[in-house]
Amino acid sequence: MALDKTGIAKRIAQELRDGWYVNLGIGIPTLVANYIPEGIDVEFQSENGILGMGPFPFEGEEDPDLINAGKQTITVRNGASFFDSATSFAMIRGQHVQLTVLGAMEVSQNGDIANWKIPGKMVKGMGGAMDLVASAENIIVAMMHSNKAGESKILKACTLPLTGVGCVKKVVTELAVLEIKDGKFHLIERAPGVSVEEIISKTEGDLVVPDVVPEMQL
Amino acid sequence: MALDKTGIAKRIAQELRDGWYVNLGIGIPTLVANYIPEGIDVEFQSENGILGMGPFPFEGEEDPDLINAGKQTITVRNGASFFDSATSFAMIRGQHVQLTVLGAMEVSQNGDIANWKIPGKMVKGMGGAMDLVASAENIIVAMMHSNKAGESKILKACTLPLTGVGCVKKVVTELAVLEIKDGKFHLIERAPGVSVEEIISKTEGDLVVPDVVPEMQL
Amino acid sequence: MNKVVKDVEQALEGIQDGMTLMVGGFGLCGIPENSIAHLVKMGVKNLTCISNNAGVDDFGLGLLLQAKQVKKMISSYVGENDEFERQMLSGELEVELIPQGSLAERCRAGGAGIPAFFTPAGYGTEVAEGKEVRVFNGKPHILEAALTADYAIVKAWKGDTEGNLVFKATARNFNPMMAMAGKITIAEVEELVPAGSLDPNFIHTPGIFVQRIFQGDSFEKRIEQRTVRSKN
Amino acid sequence: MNKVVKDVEQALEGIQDGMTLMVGGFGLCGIPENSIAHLVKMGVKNLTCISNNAGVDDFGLGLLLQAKQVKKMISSYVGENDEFERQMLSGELEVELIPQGSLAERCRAGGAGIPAFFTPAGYGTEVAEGKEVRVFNGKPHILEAALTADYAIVKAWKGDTEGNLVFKATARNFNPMMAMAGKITIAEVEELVPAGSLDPNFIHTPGIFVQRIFQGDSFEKRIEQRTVRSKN
Repeated sequence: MALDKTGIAKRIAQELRDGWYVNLGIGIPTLVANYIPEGIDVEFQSENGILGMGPFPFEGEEDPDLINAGKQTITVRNGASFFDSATSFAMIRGQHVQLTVLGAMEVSQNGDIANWKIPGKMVKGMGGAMDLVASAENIIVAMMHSNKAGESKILKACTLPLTGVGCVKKVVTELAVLEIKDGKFHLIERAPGVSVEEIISKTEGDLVVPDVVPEMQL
Repeated sequence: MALDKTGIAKRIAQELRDGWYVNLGIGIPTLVANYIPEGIDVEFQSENGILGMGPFPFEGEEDPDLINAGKQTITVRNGASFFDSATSFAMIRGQHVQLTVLGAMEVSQNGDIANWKIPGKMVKGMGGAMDLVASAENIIVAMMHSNKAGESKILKACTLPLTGVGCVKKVVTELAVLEIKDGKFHLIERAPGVSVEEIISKTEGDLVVPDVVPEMQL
Repeated sequence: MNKVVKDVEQALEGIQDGMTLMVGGFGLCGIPENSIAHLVKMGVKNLTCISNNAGVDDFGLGLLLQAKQVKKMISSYVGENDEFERQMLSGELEVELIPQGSLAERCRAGGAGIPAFFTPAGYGTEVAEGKEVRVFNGKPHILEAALTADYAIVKAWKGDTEGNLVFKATARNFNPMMAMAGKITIAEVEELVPAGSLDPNFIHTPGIFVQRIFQGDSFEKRIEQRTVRSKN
Repeated sequence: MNKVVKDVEQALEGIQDGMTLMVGGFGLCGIPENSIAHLVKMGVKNLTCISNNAGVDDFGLGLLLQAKQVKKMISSYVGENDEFERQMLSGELEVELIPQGSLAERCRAGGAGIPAFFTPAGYGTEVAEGKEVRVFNGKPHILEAALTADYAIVKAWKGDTEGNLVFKATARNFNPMMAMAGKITIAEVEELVPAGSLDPNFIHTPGIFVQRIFQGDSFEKRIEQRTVRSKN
């Protein structure tokens, strides 16, 4: 069965490594913070200027001066720090953040990503996404395999304006974990109960399928 | 009579304007802080990372963590701030400092300055001087008219490695106040009792001498 | 060096039609509310506003958009604002979108006398169009230019009479860089204190970057996305 | 994320002959004394040291120079050190002199992923030789490249177990930028405190830039130019 958003977040959480600083984008990526594997110590960076983000505040304890990049009220953990936007992106551009998880509208088999603009329709801006994808050594895209019209978002080439080129290494969807290597998608894992055929049929880009495709262990 | 170092500092202090942030170099420039005209509020910046420098500490109250760019122990005034070296030079390069006063080995009539190196002999480094002279809109050089060998330091062209090009606007020596304009030195004032002839004889660079050269009022 | 002005009216004196303003804040967090409200009252028009976001329809810079005072917005993210989207798609409003890190660094550069720098952000995208590309360490970068403004308007938690500023939590965001990049920088603070009250070790924005400072009359500090968890 | 190491020995583990080190401090102010002393003990050689100054003959980086452990110094000002001048003029020691502001900005750039930037400092001088010149706003600038180091060694006043640092007065100087630019950054602190003890609003160097932290055994904090006034 295809994963729900929580399932995608849980699978991505398995990619976390002890000691990493991690930037989580808005949407599914934010949920990853809820499923940190035991024994793993990671610290969350939010590009509006905080390291050491904690959970949402208790009702009545919201502080308008303390938000994340999704403008949500948050709290801080012991050892947190606040800094200005230039320092925040110094961390990101300078590759001090080990992992970036973000959503996408399209990903191509050479690692291009599009997630900020639909010409003539939706122009909200790229926010910090272009800096994040251009700089991070390790980018995981969390997204649905297809769009609402049922078209694959895992493409030979992106059709929407790009956010970054050749930067995505891994994609986790409700159906599969894909790695991008040598200009192709590689099927690494499938969601529990999802057939390889379904993944092939819903993937427009070139897909390398090994003989055995293990199921995700969630 | 030619001025002593104190006299040069006093004359330069007359150039201060209310509300200016000022960077004083090592040596004579440092003395300028002692002669701020009444009613004038200026703030001193030192490039190692302080705004709002106060006088030297009382004996026994020296703090090794609190020094100026000359490595001298200092104190702070109310409203002072400390910052890192990048921020300090952001202030300087970004022209937030209104006046720079520094010493020189040579100044040329097109405003070049040399003050950091005597090839094969003295190579201490430029410190912050190159940033200061390249950025400041308003630079006053405080120096002796001649070197120890009796040779003029007010030249047609510098002979030593340059610190900056075309940047010096005004020079105050023990003999005179000179302005640099249109590729020439202009004699603005002479030290009390010093003759125009003496200044002319000790100036190697082209010197424009008006009919009347007022004496400095100290 | 006393930088205190009486009120918001005196603080914003000199802002005229057609000027470029930097306005601090991220979303509605850390925005100079009192100054924005007064800009609406002043009615200055054809402004170019450099601000990470454009507020919401009825708060923050959204108020200036509603009043059609803005000719051009330079931002990184302008969602959450229907009137903005309408004016942009209809062509009434000129919009330049800049990656958030490049926006922050371009403001810092403007204040720091760095006319241009190379960054990898935006290479291979629309953002890179017309910009010089150069490869460093095998990776392509684009050349980005400094940004400055006629006036920068920032909001701080505390400020002293000499213009030293301290920000609270994530309300810091773009305020320090914009303070550096304004030809004239106006700081609106929640609490104005005498010089000497703030620890010189912990000043976020040294007073040299601030030309005018005043204590704001009132701060609504609206929350854009109230997210909470229950107590058990 | 605990960054604490037991002592200076563990902190400097991995530093080898021929490496590039950044060392914080301005003159003798804010230098990592304990680490420098241990570098002498380790006897690592052929080091390239990036540091604003070179210490004095018998303190600071002067100790490494005395022991002939330094192949190259990258600094802005190296007066106050006779042994340094001797080694430099005799050609034993390679020296690259950089304007102080460019040095600070190049370290920051290295830590911030900015491979190069334009600055007016040094145009028309030896420093500009071989560097690209470009005119912005009618003023010539030169292109300067980022600096990074295998290890950056910085000294802070207080630090917590997560590597967050706070500096005192002008002992801050180059330490924060060098902390950003080290592939591995080692912080030596006067006082090591538990995470949560430092106010997150007033952290000078966020822990993300620091890989190892330890409390130094002793700090001499020698004063280079003791200047005082009398009490009356």
